[in-house]
Amino acid sequence: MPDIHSRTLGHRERLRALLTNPRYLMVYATIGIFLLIYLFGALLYGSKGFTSVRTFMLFFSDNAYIGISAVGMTLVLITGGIDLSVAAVASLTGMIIAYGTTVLGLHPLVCILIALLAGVGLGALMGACIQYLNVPPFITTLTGMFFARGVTSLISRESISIKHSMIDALAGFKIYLTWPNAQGEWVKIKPVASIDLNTIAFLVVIVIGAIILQRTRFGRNVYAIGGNEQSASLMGLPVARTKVLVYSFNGLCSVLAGIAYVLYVKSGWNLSLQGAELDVISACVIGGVMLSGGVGYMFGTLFGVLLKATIPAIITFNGAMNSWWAKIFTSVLLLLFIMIQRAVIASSQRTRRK
Amino acid sequence: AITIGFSQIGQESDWRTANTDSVLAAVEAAGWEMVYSDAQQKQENQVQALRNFISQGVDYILFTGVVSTGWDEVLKEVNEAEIPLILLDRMPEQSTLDAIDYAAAFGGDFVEEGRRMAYWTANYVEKIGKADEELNVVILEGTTGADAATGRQEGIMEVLANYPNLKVIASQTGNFTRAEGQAVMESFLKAHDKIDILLAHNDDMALGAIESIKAAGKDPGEDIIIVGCDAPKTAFDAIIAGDMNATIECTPLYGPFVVAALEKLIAGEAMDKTLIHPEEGAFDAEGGIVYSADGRVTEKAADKIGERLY
Amino acid sequence: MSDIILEMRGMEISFPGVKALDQVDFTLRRGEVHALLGENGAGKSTLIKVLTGVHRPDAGTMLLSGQPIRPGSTQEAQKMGISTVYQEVNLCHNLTVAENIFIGRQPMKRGRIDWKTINRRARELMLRMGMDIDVTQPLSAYSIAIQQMASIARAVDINAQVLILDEPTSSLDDNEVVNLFAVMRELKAQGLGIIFITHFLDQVFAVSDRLTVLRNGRLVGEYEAGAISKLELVTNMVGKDMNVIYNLQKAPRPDEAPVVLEASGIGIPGKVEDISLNIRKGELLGFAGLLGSGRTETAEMLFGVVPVHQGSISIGEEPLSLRAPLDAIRRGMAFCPEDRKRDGIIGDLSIRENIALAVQATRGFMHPLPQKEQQELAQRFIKLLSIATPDADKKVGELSGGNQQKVILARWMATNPDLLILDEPTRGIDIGAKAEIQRLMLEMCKEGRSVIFISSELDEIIRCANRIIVMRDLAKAAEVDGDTCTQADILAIIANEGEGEEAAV
Amino acid sequence: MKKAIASGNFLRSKLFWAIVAELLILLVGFILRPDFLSIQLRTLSDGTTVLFGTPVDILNRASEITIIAMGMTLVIALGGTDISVGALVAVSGAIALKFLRWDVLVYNTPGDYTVQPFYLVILLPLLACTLMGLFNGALIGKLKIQPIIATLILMVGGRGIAQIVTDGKQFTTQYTPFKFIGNGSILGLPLPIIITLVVVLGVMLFVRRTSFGMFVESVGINPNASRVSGLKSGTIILIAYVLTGFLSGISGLIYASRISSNDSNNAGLGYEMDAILAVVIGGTSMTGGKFSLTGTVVGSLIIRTITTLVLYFGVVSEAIMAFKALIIAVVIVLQSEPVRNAISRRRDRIRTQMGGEARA
Ligand SMILES: Nc1ncnc2c1ncn2[C@@H]1O[C@H](COP(=O)(O)OP(=O)(O)OP(=O)(O)O)[C@@H](O)[C@H]1O
Ligand SMILES: Nc1ncnc2c1ncn2[C@@H]1O[C@H](COP(=O)(O)OP(=O)(O)OP(=O)(O)O)[C@@H](O)[C@H]1O
Ligand SMILES: [Mg+2]
Ligand SMILES: [Mg+2]
Repeated sequence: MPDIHSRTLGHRERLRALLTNPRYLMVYATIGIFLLIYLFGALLYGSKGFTSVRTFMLFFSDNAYIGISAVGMTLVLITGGIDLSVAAVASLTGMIIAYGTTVLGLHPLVCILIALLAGVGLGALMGACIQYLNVPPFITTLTGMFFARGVTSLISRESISIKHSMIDALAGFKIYLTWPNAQGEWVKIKPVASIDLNTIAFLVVIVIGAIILQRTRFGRNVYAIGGNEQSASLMGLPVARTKVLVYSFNGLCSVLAGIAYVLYVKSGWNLSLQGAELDVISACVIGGVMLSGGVGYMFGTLFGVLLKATIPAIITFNGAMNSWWAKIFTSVLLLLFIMIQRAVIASSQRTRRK
Repeated sequence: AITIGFSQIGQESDWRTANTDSVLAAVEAAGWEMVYSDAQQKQENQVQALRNFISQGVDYILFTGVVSTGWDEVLKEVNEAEIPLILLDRMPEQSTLDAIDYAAAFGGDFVEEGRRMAYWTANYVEKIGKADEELNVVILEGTTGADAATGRQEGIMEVLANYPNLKVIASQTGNFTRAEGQAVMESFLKAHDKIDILLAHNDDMALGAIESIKAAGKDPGEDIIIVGCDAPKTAFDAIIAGDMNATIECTPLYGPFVVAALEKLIAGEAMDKTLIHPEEGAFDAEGGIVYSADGRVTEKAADKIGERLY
Repeated sequence: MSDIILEMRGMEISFPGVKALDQVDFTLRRGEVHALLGENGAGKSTLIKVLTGVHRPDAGTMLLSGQPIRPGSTQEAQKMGISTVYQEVNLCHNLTVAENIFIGRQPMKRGRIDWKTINRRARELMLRMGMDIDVTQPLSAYSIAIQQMASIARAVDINAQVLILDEPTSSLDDNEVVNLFAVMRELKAQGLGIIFITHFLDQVFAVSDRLTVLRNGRLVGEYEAGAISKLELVTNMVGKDMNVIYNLQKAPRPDEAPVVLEASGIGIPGKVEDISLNIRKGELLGFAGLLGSGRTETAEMLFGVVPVHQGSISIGEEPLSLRAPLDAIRRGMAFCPEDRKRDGIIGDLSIRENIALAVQATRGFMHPLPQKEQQELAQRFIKLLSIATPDADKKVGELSGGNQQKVILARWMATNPDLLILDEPTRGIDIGAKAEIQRLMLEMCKEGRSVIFISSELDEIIRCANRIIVMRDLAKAAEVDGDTCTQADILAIIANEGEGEEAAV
Repeated sequence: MKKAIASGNFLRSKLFWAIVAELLILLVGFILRPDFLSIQLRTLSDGTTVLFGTPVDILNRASEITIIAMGMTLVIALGGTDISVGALVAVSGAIALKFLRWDVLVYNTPGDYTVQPFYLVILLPLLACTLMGLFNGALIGKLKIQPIIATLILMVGGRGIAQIVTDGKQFTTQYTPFKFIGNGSILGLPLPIIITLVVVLGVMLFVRRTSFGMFVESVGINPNASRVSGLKSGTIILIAYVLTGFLSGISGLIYASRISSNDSNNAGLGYEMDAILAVVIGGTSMTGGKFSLTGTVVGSLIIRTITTLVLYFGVVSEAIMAFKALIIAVVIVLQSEPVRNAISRRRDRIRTQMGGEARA
């Protein structure tokens, strides 16, 4: 038997292997396009402040709720499923917190607890329905979305703002970015840039998601189910438990996204986050997750979210696009992204053959 | 040059388009630079836009919020950046208004519009001599949860409470659209044999409902009294054709207000924080019917259609 | 008594229209290899699936180490110590080979998956099976044979009392089989009970201690391996005397006939390179080689399944550019692929539709084959290939593995091709049907059609082929005369890595 | 079909349970208020006689979704989805009104309109939607882009295009031939119902009389094997999306005609979800494969019946969503595989028991 240990790779080699691994290609493509678009924005609107630290930080903070939700969604999509209820659940979370604190006078933490129960419970229920009743995820979660939206409307048809010192404190938490001025004092950079709680939460959840996917059995089972559910089951993997857990976890992420959204706008409203589920899904897909299941990385999702975030930023910096041009511009960029992605992958396949 | 950031809700209706056009045209005419951002009905887009305006360092910000709540943080950021803020059309809720600084505010009043719809109806019913009859009212509501819908409904119900003969037998959302107004009315007509009055939260739904009423073999405007809200040209057409009875105005034309306010601000004059409501009328076929508690009377639609811009 | 691990009594199960198992008894002892034999559709796989909780039996009792069991899922069965390799490879293509072997039981380090150990141990395992491959590549990068080995490696590595191998050798070549048997003997010595299903009788006698024969869902009998002759066994399985297989008549070598297809220097960089070959009208060209030697790739290039990057193919005098299989089909070619689950069956469609598919594809959807003709076509092939099914409207996915293979063969024979490429067509097919297929191939040659026949069984190739191309290391190693060469010659070419000389034709 | 019923497969099929669900919902409506199902003949002011009643409304208002869902069935059977259909409905209406009322600015009162040659008013929207379907189909079938993302492009961009076509305005027309499409009736039957019937029959014939249906199923079940067997999956996918685009165009004309206007913001809003829901309730699997057009029609009727029920019985606006979700949940649970199997197994058991007794 040949010596296997002699094949252990050095750090440099491992890095090279990582960089040339075709499985990460979609992720690289996404990062590449992100940089490209960023450059594009910088050239056009650099003078208006597109390249400022503040703008960059806003990519994170303004999209934190999308990003947090995308983490759960990535898992769901990798199993080959889909969850259309995420935005509705996040909206419901906002409403529960708002109604609870403002109308019922409960402590926000109690409301968050209730929201967690509701969100994770709905997720588990949908997961069970998908697994045990064999109802397609699309339909199950579409119904879940109607249901969550419906309950939100039932709680209150008016938007309710949240006035609570804890929420205020959390929403107001900011680490200002500073740099040393000529005198060597640390001053806020201009325009003011800061890291808020949502940004931190977003990044933390992404990292947790990545660890779950790459370093736990649960995460690997997620991939296996997406690769071939029947095989996964015949290999003796806990398919049912994994799937129910994935949807529950996604429910959890939706609630977290809802909390992030609450910190963002401090109110609950039954019309909030309409259609955001598609933003979440498309962010994942742009990040390289395959809807057919089995393929995707958290890191890709992170850049998918950032990439999607650049579109509205560019539109706002442009400052002369009305709704309909904005829509067309968005879709043209979307088309551009996926075409470049396609091209990168096709060409790499060709070079790989050589 | 002076740069003005305008965070608009979206382009969800003709009304909104007219609103945007009015402001954009006025600002352009005044020779200022405009950074316009369309939120496509999403609060989060508006927050992003406002924060972006700050990054870009605009001089003034015009703002219409898609919803009344949830603006505290971002408007405080605007205050911190010391950019004067002008509120348009839809106002943030009172507690927000109290908590932030803004230079001027112009806006409509949805609750008042609802009240006016009901007042007009009650007075019209009296005029045609049906004040003592039991009359069945159906309501086509706007999108559940939208400020305009909740406000108008509140106003309608508040006033109708004083008229026990006007009984609301059905109230259902038509999502502010013609098609749904039509479908919902169709069902009302199947489920209820006697419908006398239709109050629609906007004219589009009323226009849709008219088709259904015709399809059911009834005469809109005659068999069923129809009152809408917004007062675009199409509603005038319908009133003149006798298909609709009245519409309560909700004007989108804020351009002149904005320019006047900006000119004052640029000149260094301060404005106070009082909310200024634009003058708004109501229109029907004949004119002369009282439509508000303070005794305003309607104008004849046919006389005014020529002046309508949208 | 104590050496009996597993006992199944009076097992019964029926599917719509079929009684798949009828009063079947089965006993497995500790430290034995117990072969389970029977024709296609006899119920072997079904018996296994009942045992591992895929199907629930209608009646019968199962005892594992004396305890009654009733596994409700494969997971439960696995927990009870039953480890299984199913007939169709059931792994995940998106995961690496190593991960496929270890998923669900990964070694952990500080609460996290220890990838290093996984990759190391997977490599060890694969080496033990005689496979020197990069286990960090996704499974989809490898041929079905390697996939099969990986799934065996997985099953073997699980600590089990019972190991079930459902046709594990169907796409392995002799070397791999030898390796597998070594592993099986090792496990046997450790006291495992192994259930071994195969259609290769030589393998049965080589490794098993005891055999059980099923026919039409019923138990025929249990025998000691030493106490029954091959002929007896075949008779028991098929229920009638089998002599066809020993007197097949090879078609005459059509040396004068025109060349129907010629390929010169075709290849795909990194996969197979520089393959030149030709085939004459009425000729049967065999392809021999070890697994992974590039036979499937070559066949796929000839049929347009994968694009050819270099070289050229011509039919008759005309050069041929193949963009998709349809182009090849239109030129009178047919290709029965190796991996029937991936490239062959349309599981949810009926047998009739599956058979008519390729014919219909050439006609285009605007010119549908009338229902009646489809039905006739299906009936003809069901009879010709003796496909075990109640009627032509049964879903193909519900057929036994061997019968699925026959349906695919039927699909291609139905197109009435001039050149038929068969990649391991006898995979998983019982001995009777195998003889039948060989007879059909030879008959087609006599009718003036040409056949390319890829197989891992050398004797099968030598028995049928006029000319044999031997592949080695993703290239053509030699071309030998089918009439004169022997197994030893071919093995010598395969083994002789240094020499690359072409044997005279 | 007869054979299927005979073998008891039909009772196990999703289609059967979809029909049961539809009948149950109607029954509930009937029990709550018997006139829910009443149909009468009414004479309108212009002298025409029409069928009048909730069942007619259900059929009539289900038209838009049913027509789109015919195409969607094929798309889903191929393992895809098309979420751009709603936007295409808007585009269709916008183009129709644009050409119906070319010079909008002279418009003053109802009835004062300019009409292009009327066939253009019909053909151009259909052509535009077909082209957009082609765009979707090319991305998905030829470039192999994931369907949701590929069609997301037009879902977002389509409405933008619709708005640009009409310069963001909502035009109104009183041109009778155009209004007839959505509001007219022939022999008392609303025209949308007749159009739907024609479309449904047309698609069914196309799919089952040719081998297209079989090809779709084949590609949906196993694309690899289909390719090896000589199918051009790309072309088949392309055709399915083109068809869906075309059908969305028809649906859009009906929508625009009903309201005599274009409404780029709201026309077809949420149709994609309804159409997909209809297809899936009708028994076609989201993962592709076997499909049932009849099932889709039933699915579409179920969805419309639920909506009508909500409106008819005056469920409060706030509760509509939750109420609908509950009914749909009940329907999909009822017709989910395990529940169906459990019910039919129970029936089998009862039958075998009875059979056993009879034999004994
Ligand atoms: N899921 C199913 N639905 C319907 N019939 C089935 C199903 N699975 C198996 N059968 C039928 O049961 C019978 C036994 O099949 P099984 O797969 O056990 O055969 P086998 O002995 O393994 O054959 P092979 O050697 O071809 O693999 C066949 O007639 C088959 O058609
Ligand atoms: N032992 C191996 N080591 C590395 N790669 C292999 C090995 N065997 C097969 N492969 C890969 O699998 C691909 C498929 O080989 P192919 O299927 O054409 O071989 P084959 O001669 O048909 O063998 P078989 O069908 O018996 O597996 C080859 O291109 C090669 O990349
Ligand atoms: Mg078998
Ligand atoms: Mg091969």
